[in-house]
Amino acid sequence: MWLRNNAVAATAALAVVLIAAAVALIFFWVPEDADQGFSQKIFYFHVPLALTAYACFGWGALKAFLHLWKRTPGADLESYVAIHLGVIFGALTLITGSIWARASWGVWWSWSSQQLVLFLVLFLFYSAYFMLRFSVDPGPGRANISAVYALFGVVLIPVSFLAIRLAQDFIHPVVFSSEGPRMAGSMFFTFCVSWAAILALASALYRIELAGKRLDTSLRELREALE
Amino acid sequence: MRRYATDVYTLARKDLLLELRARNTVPAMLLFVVATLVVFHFALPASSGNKAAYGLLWVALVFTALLGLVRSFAAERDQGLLDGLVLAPCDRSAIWLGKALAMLAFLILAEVVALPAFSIFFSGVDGTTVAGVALADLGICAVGTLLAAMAAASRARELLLPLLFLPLAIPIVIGGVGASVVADGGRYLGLLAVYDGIFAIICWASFEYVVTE
Amino acid sequence: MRRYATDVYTLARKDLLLELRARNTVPAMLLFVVATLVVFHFALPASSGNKAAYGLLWVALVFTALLGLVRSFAAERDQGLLDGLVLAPCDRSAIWLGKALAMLAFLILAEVVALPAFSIFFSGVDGTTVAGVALADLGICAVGTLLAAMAAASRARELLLPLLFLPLAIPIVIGGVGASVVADGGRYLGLLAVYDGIFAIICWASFEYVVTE
Amino acid sequence: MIRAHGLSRRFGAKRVIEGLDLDLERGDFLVVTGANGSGKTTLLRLCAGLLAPTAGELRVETGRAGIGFLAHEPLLYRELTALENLDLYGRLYRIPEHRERSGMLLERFGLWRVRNERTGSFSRGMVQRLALCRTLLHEPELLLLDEPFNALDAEGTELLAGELEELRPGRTFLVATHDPARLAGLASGSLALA
Amino acid sequence: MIRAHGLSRRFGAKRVIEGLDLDLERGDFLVVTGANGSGKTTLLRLCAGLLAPTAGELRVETGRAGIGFLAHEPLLYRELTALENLDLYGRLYRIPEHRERSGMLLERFGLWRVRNERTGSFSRGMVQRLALCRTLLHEPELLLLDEPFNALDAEGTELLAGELEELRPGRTFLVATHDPARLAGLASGSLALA
Ligand code: HEM
Ligand SMILES: Nc1ncnc2c1ncn2[C@@H]1O[C@H](COP(=O)(O)OP(=O)(O)OP(=O)(O)O)[C@@H](O)[C@H]1O
Ligand SMILES: Nc1ncnc2c1ncn2[C@@H]1O[C@H](COP(=O)(O)OP(=O)(O)OP(=O)(O)O)[C@@H](O)[C@H]1O
Ligand SMILES: [Mg+2]
Ligand SMILES: [Mg+2]
Repeated sequence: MWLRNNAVAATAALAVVLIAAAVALIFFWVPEDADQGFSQKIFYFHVPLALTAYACFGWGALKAFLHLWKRTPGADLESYVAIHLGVIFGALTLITGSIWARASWGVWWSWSSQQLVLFLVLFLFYSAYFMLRFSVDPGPGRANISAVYALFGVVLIPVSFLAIRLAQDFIHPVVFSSEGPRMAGSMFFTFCVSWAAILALASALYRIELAGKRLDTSLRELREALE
Repeated sequence: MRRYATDVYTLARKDLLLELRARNTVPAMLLFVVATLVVFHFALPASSGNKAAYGLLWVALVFTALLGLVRSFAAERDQGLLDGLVLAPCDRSAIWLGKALAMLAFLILAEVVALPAFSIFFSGVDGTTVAGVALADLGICAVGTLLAAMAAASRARELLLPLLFLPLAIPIVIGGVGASVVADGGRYLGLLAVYDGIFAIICWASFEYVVTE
Repeated sequence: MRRYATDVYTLARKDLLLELRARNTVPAMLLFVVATLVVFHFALPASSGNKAAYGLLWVALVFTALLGLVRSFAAERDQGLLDGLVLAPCDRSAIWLGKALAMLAFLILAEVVALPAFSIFFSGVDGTTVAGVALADLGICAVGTLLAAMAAASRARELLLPLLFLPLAIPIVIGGVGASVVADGGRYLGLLAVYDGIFAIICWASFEYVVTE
Repeated sequence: MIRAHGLSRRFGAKRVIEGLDLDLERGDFLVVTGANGSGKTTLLRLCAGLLAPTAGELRVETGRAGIGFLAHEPLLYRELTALENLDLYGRLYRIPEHRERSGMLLERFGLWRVRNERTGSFSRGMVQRLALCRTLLHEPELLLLDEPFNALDAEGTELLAGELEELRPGRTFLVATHDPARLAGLASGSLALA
Repeated sequence: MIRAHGLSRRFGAKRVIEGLDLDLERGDFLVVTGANGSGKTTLLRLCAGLLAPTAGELRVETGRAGIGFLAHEPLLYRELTALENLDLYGRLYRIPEHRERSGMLLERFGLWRVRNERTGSFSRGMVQRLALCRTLLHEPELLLLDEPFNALDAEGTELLAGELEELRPGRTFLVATHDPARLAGLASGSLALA
């Protein structure tokens, strides 16, 4: 009961705890990487961020689908918020990634890695989502258009990845290959914890922003009612 | 089924007729293609190999298409005519398909000019390239038309479409360039085909929501 | 004289307002440029040299210019607004100048984003290139605006717009590309400058006859 | 024919139609009046399915083929001739003998002479007449007419009044207008928006 | 104010206005009537200088600054707000206190409330009202009004009638309309085109 009422607070708390745990594990427990040394630790942020970004995009697309299919009220707003978060986490991925690139490749950005470029493409795609959304008058029409565009996103991601796999690139490492993670158990555990932490953070932010948006819409209604 | 086909035909024919009257799409596309070829003629001395030439060709094609797409819903938008089509009892996806086909016609027209010119000035275009272009056209028109409808509903219009379209066009560019540059372009043709298939389906399924509330 | 200036300013400001009204143009430009660069990246194998890259740069510029021109008189044409401007007591050439300046602002904005990005990702742009771009912008805006006005002014003339633009645009492109790729671009810059001068005057003088009967 | 319950539509924060209840039987002729900006067009667009309600429910008991909507915009292609426009709609609505009906309507609304001229060159009244042809082409059972008499000359007004008279039986009308007096004879009810 | 002699205008082969003689003194109020497509708009556009005669001569004794033309199209930018539109024209016509006049006119025509909304979102009547504001903004001495009452509600019609009443003295009017009765009180003459 308490949980349902204070879902926001609960997830927020969970996120804090997990993040603390993850940081502790990363910096005090997990052994340093053999060849990359300290800089490899950014891996525990970088990859979870990236995967969480994907998760957000997926969630946004799901909500979009619900809006189109079932007309679920509020689904449009939820989809928007999810994609918004996705873009934020995507930006963080780009940043951590390029920091790591600076550390281990010596350059901030490498066009030679299709992985990077394609992530950039997705990032562009979802930035355009905002352009679209903010240049259409609010209303049912905008909700539909945004939703359709969001659906395009989840289709674009796999297609793009197919494209990269064709144009194989070598620089950007592939850890999660078909025969499971190629890394030490301790590393994998830490990775999982930090991923859980980031996910928790994402969902907390998601709920908070939603609550906020809902609040000020209802406030506006109130103000109008009073006038 | 036949009804659907006739609707699509009617709508596409209407667009071709309009273009014949007002001519505000094809000439712009042709102009752009020619201009780009001229640019290449200067920018590509014999030294730089086919690869670069093919790359430029693909850039030219994508942007030419974009230039055409920008205008594709102009008539409907300016006069609120989309309402008229949306009110008609035919399936809304037919509107999309009709536009896409008309667009395809324009694009092919532009390429009928561009490819021979290209093969004269630079390097002959082989079968796979042509196949790649054909497949790419399908994808471009399918996706582009839907995005153009979105852009038409927005206030940014012409400016918005490139933003929406280019990220989605990347796989096409990869596939197309690959098909024409790499020795065995088969894989890339496959990629293009897959792209066309998937996006054609979701465009077909989702267009209705773009034009209705 | 001052009145003329204020008229031009008013009209240009109106266009920029329309530009900025619906959307946040600057981020849009940024997105557009980056997206274009990504497309280029996939189109152009790393091997191919600067010149090819310059070719792409110019393709992009021509595209942006055309995109701008297609929409430059869109608002006026759709709603017969040219009448409103023609009726106003200000000198008609001010309408042309205002539009051209707005166009120029639009282009320059795009290039201010594009050139640095280009020089980062591909190869540094030297002085002559910048000069070439600048001169080309002037020419494109001057001529393009006039022709766009023809399109907006009456249907009969619309057919001519792109057909005219073709021969008129090619020298600009040649001049610009030449300036940036050829060793001593000076001659080309000269060509561009002359071109701009002549056509600016012609357009300025002839605009009135385009928009009135 | 049309059932609305608590129908509301807003544009952004602006409430245009608020909690409207409407019940239109087949054969009714409802005249919608109201000041400029009171929501007549919005109501008609809602009924036509061009706008979605932001709240409340709206049921229209006829397919799109049964609706004839005369909007503020003529919904005609300027580049096409009168005949080509009607032909387009005739095909889209799958009217069996649309050619004949086009000819008949053009003649009836006095446009036969100009059937092969670009609609873009028409005068305002001629455009309105052609828009009326377009609306009646497929013999709709539900007619949504937004200021149908707009821009018509005296003769055109007569013409349209007669036409409505003729169509009246068995069909349902929702007509927005600024002088209801002209429709007094036909109206079975009226709705004043504020 | 306006002198026309053997004024003719064709579009292609089509003769719209043929050998029209017109002599309008300052202070006259000419009501132009005629069926749809009879050439009212064409005549007004000729007088405004938007069309050139194909034959005959036409002299209008006032500069462009002195002409106020209300056309079929509102001549407003959809993307701009009401205020921005008036501001634009105010500057182009170099009206000394155009801000104040804009405010006054918006208030008078009941658009003050929506002065900062995009004109594109206006209802038809609101657009017509704003177009009237635009026409009167620079206090023209020659007013060319093409169906000024079009799309106005009862209140708007009152409003405009009163406005014309007020402007009448010293100004010259050329008004095309489909019900001259409404202008009977003001008209000093009438011209029926066929
Ligand atoms: C701006 C630069 C970078 C970006 C945008 C980027 C982006 C991404 C993305 C989107 C993922 C998740 C997708 C996937 O798992 O395939 C990922 C995973 C990963 N990245 Fe990066 N990355 C960047 C730089 C780097 C660098 C410099 C390294 C290390 C040298 C690195 C190491 C990894 C690893 C190990 C993974 C997990 C591998 C896998 O999932 O198969 N990344 N990166
Ligand atoms: N797309 C839109 N965006 C924002 N506001 C709108 C939109 N469409 C209409 N409105 C507003 O809704 C209100 C009603 O408009 P509507 O066109 O329904 O009025 P109307 O009764 O048809 O008026 P008129 O008699 O002038 O035609 C107006 O205030 C208008 O500003
Ligand atoms: N640009 C044009 N090209 C060809 N014909 C035209 C053009 N403009 C007007 N016409 C023709 O001139 C005739 C008169 O048009 P006009 O608009 O002056 O009529 P009107 O008296 O204003 O009619 P309404 O009462 O419907 O407004 C019409 O037959 C129309 O087809
Ligand atoms: Mg209305
Ligand atoms: Mg008229």
